[in-house]
Amino acid sequence: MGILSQPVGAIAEWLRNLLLGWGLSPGLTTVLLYLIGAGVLATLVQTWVIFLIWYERKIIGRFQDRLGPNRVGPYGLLQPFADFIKIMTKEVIIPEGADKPIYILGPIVMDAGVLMLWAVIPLMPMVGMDINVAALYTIAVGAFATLGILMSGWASNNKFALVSAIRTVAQMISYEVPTVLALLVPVLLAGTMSLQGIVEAQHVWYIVAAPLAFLIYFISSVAEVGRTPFDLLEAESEIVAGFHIEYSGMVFAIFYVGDFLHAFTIGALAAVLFLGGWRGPGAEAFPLLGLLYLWIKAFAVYFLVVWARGSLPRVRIDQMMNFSWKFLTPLALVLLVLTAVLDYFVAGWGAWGQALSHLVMNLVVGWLVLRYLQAWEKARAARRPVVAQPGQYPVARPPRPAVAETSTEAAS
Amino acid sequence: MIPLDWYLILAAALFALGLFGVLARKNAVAILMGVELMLNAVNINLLAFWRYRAPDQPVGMAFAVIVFAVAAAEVAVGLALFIAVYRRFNSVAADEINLLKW
Amino acid sequence: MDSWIYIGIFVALSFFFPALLAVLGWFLGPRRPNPVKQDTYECGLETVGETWVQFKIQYYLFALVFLIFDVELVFLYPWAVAYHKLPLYGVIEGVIFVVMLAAALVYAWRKGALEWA
Amino acid sequence: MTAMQIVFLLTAVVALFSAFRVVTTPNMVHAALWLIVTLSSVAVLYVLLSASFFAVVQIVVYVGAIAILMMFVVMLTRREMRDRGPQLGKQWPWAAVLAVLAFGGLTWLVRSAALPASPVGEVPATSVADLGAALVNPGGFVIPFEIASVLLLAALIGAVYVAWTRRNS
Repeated sequence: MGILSQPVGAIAEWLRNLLLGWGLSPGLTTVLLYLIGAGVLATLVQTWVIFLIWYERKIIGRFQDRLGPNRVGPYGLLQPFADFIKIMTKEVIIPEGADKPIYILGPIVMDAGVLMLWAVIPLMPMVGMDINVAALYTIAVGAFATLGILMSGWASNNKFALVSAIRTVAQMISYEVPTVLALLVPVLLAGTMSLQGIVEAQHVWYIVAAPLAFLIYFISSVAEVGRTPFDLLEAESEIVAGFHIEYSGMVFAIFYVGDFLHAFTIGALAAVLFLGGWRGPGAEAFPLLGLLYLWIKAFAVYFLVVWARGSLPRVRIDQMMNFSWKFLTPLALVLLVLTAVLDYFVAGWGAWGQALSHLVMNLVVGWLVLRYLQAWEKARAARRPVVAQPGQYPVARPPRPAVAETSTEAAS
Repeated sequence: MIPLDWYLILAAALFALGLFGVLARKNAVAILMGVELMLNAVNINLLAFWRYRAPDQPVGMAFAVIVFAVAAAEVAVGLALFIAVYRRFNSVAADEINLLKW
Repeated sequence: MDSWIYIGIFVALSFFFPALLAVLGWFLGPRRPNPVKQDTYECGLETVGETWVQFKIQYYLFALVFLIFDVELVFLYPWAVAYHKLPLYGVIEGVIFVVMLAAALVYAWRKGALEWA
Repeated sequence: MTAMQIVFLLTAVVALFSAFRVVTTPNMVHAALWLIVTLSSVAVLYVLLSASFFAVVQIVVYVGAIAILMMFVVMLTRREMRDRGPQLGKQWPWAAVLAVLAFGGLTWLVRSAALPASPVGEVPATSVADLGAALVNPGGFVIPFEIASVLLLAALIGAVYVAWTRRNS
């Protein structure tokens, strides 16, 4: 039981013996150990955001042909610390008529909903708490993030904040449906809801067996977090802000931190569910290597999120709702049924045989969907009454409403 | 270990509070909240008996799952009715909606 | 049970850390409230009317369809966990369940409840 | 008194206090938030009962969906938001008497029954899978399972039908 093969176990054992040596009871020792472990992990994750902010600003800078932060510290690494100190000393303004306790609790609940996810993510072999319902737990704590947004929007006593909060929540719950459906696919393939169990079942990464489920999961989680291209409710370049319009100082920073952490956390979750988690050469023998693999994979997915932010335009709200309810959800339903039926018939084919047959099914479905989308787009283009004539505005304008109609509208 | 009757008494208290909410509140949404409290009390009872009497059989759990489904259906239809009523009468106070009373 | 102690501690800490940040910000920052600063920020205009505006029915419909889907999906998770041990009829019953779910979606779609606007 | 009992009592106090606030607070959004506190403490009770699946489902369904739906409706029906006045009807003393009677009767029933102080056995590790298998087993709960799906379908159709009227200007 060396520090290399059992890093956390060895430290925990040493601490336990130390505490028991002080004459504490075994039960209390366990609780204290858990407290220390949870405290260390939560602190690390929370401070990790400081690095994430630097990383994202740097990457976005490069996408936009800028340098990004480069003044404070080497490569601008200390910039987020400077920002943090600045925002610490800002005033927390509570608007008039706000519902004070709920106003303060809103960001706290939202951030807690994100942080809680880290309780179940398996960081390396045999580390990370293993509850048998971990997959559903990740969905459940997402409810707190939604709730926090609704609370802060309502408590701000501001029309725009309230409207934005309601819209954001409508968006989040719309995209939760495909998330839950896509999450069912790895659960079904692994036959367990425990995330550690799902990682251990991935002899072949599930992105091979279920690439479409990965895509659905990725897109809908990004939409749930409300990152670009789905950030139309707090679009900083078009409207001022969303539900957090009245927030300032540290209370706003909590939203900011929660947002960045959420984006990285969905990267880690996608890595655990579809990219094999800590799996990699030598991870079983040296668990710390597994942690490194997980971090690399999480960063790869997080990079995709940032990439999407750097290169995609915003969508419109009706497009966004249609995309979830009329495209992702039906596709996820079809995929779930096909995966279930196929998995039943290829049960005895070995890991690679199963994965490849699922891959073929996914490719066929994906091809059919693409053909359908092409046909749909063609039909839509045929319907569109665009007559581009020289000197004319190339988009059909809506007919002017008659004066009588306008007046009745105003009267009613 | 926690004795079984602690759970049952807690569930009874929740049920009584829910009952009070259903009978006393004016707002229709608040009445639904009371119903939710009562359903939760029922679920605590079901799962407590499952845990203490037959933890190796899924009977109690299956019942609890059905209660969840019923609670969701009840909330969905109930709130839809309230919205329809609200648009008709501009109120969701249960005691103001008395067209059928006489 | 043991792991739930850890989860419970973690959940408590998850609320504690952001609360700590908020308290820190509260004490470190200045506090000089004045009526103009505390005014509601609505693009520089005076707030008109009451804040609790009335919303479209659309939001409710999305939440409603979401509620039904959520509950049905919760039913599917135990089925997916038990999946590898199920005989063929178990698979078929699960598929029937999903078809019911799809029927709900189709109804809401045809009815126009999923249209924004 | 063991640690578990202390946790239980704390949770029970939180659950009952917040449930009391749910039925008495005049502000409906506050009532919904207190309801969320109650439902979350019930989830903690499920954890104490080793029903971890139901603890998580409680949060997903009640906090994530039902409470959110209720808050939506409260915000849709604007007039109630300003009703800070008494929210209890004239009949509330009778309701209180009935509630106390119900609680007293139930408690008397519970106290007079011979109930076990500890469970007969441990929950098997595969309880969730067992539940899944039982839900599709013809000898188990397949009829309730499928009827539940029909019920939810019917609820959706009914609710959409009642609440949704096409805008006819």
